[in-house]
Amino acid sequence: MGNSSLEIIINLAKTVVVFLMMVQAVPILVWLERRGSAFIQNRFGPNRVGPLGLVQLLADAAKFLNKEDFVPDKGNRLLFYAAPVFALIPAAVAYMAMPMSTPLKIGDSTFLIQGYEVNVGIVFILGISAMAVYTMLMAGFGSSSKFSLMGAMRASAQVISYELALGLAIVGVIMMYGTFNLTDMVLAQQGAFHFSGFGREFSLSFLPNWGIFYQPLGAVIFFAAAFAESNRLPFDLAEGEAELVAGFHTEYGGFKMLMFFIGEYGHMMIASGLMTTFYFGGYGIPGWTIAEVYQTGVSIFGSETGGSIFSSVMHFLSYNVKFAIFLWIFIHVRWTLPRFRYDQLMDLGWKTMLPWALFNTILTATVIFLASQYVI
Amino acid sequence: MPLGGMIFITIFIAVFGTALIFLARAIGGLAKRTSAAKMEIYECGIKETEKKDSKISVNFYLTAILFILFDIEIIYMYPWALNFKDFLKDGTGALVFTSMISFMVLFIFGLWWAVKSKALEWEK
Amino acid sequence: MSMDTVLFWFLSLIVIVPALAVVLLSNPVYSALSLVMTMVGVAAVFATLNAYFLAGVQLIVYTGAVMVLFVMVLMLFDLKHDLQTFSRGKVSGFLKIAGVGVMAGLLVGAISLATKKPSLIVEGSPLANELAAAAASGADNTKILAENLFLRNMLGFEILGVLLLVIAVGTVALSRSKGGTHARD
Amino acid sequence: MQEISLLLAVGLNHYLILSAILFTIGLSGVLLRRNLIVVMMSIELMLNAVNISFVAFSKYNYNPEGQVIVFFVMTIAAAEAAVGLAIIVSIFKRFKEVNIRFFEHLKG
Repeated sequence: MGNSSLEIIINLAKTVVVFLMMVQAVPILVWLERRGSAFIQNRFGPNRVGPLGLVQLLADAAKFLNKEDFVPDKGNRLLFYAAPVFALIPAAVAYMAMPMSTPLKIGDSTFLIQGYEVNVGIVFILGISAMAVYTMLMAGFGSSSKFSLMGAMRASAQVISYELALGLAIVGVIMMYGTFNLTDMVLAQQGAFHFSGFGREFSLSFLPNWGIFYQPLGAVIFFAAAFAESNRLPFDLAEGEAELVAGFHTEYGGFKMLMFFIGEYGHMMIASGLMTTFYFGGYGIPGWTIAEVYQTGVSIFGSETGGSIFSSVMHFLSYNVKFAIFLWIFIHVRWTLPRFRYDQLMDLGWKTMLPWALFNTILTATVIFLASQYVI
Repeated sequence: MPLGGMIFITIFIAVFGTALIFLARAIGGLAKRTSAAKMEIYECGIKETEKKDSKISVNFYLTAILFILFDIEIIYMYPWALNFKDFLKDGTGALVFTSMISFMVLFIFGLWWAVKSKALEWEK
Repeated sequence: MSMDTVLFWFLSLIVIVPALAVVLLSNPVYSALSLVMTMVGVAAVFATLNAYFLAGVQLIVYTGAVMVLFVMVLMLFDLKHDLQTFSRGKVSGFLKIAGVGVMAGLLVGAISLATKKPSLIVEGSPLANELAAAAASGADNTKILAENLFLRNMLGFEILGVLLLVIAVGTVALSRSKGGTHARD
Repeated sequence: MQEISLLLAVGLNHYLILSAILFTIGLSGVLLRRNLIVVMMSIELMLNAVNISFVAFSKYNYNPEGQVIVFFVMTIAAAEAAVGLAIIVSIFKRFKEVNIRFFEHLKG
């Protein structure tokens, strides 16, 4: 965790800061979602409270706080209350492992711009975010309502089905970079497009060395599976209003409902962050390597600390631009595509995406194998 | 692995979330029992019926069972994928590649069988 | 008290208290959720033992797959409290006593065996030096695991592949089967 | 002095004792509980206890075989849970009961 007690305290405080950043991003995303949907559907959206309706979400939060606290008589009170609290945990704990910028070096101390670094990052994130299923099952069982239970069952069956395609799409990425560590992956995507195999070197100077150019099929499968994982339209069968009222949170209202939303947006953020890190160079800036950014910072501020701060800030901005683009795609897709039927959803997961992900894995393995064995 | 940080943030979020729920409860108050129907579970306004026999399809747990089996096969591919380039450098690549391809053939056969036996069919 | 010591005692608490709850609580859904807690604790214990990849696999396989299946089946059955949680009668009373006896025996055996410290270290065993180096630096030792798994235990790996296939076929057939001799209706 | 060093110096013994306690809890669950599903969960507990001691031996004896075995044990455990639950579900569908006391009917 660090050497001195000061570093330990700063590292612990950092995790809290990252968590609060995630929670703070949710009102902005909800505002963006409502304004965006209004823009797509030619409506106004929230525009009364504050400039552009920006304060609307604060007003909503205040309203949620004033709602009376409802538990159905038949329900299981413990599980009913535990589910929304538990909804926050997996998303936040997993997001902590996402590298958001280059480390900040101040004096002798080094601070990572992420909650904590996990050396088996991918496996850790997959394992922790798989625990989100329990939230739905607890909520569905705790409300002891038919709609809730049906929604929970559907949602969990959907999430676990798409976890297969998600996990298999990542195998190609791991094979390419040869590491589980997310920071190492980002560093491997620096510079211009180049790879060596078949006894010679290939390079294209105008393309960045991003994973998307090596794994286009894997990226598509990963992104589609990530939609299903975070229960977003077109895969939000769990809360199909037409058939199931609101799915596993039918009985919830007020602040508990809001906590479910924070969890759902947290999963969206994890998906966007992973997409950025695996396929789009992480925090790297295309055409400007980390060392060059650092040198520019040193020449501007005249000190190594200044260069380090400059590099951290620039890469943090770069990460957040990519991150925001993926979040916007999530929102845009939600308001443009209709919902699947349940059997179509399961067919897509098991009979289309899983075989294609398998094909992607075998293709990647074969190409890497041939590239190392034969010379053209 | 920074276990300390993980445990810390987990406890922090649990406390934070519980505090939020209690805050909302303190401000909003408990639901007032104005009528018996209010505290019932929501069933579109109809009087609730006790569910004795759950009518949840067996397909859900069949999906979960198949998920476990395929998930483990995928987990086996992770250490293999991690080390694949090193295996190739060491000269054992061909052997490891063949073994994994035969493992994947088993995987494909299992998937094909699950599809063919209509274990993954849902009512339309 | 070093950080590792505090972690160990905290984690053993996290592992053992929910494990007791699994056995003692009469509502099977609570038992299952306590077992999830134990599994997460065991994953953390693996991480303190430098088995990082196994900790992740424990999370994915146990908490993400096996326990989801348990909880789903429990919810499918919609069981409330068990009418008769624990077994009764003379035979089961004897079993209880025997269980406690085995517990005491195992504890004493483990402690006495371990304090003798037999030298189990295989001198010059393959990959042992690498593992020692990885343990010293706290680095990821998954590559060593992979080398051992795919080069030295390839037969076991392939057999497990066949086993998983057989089980996939078997469970589908089992849950599709109809009829039988004991059908009530 | 003995107690203090036992508290402070965590070594192989501690992990083995943790594993033994967990195994015994699982065993008593198998022996005492009457719900088939809880019995299955207790079996999972016992397997986890064994895994802890494998990994502990692997670390303190610098032998990677221990981790490979844990990997295999996890696979077998998951497969066992899948088959066991499939059997339990088909029993439940037929008898509407998961208490072992009931399965004396299955004799002969």
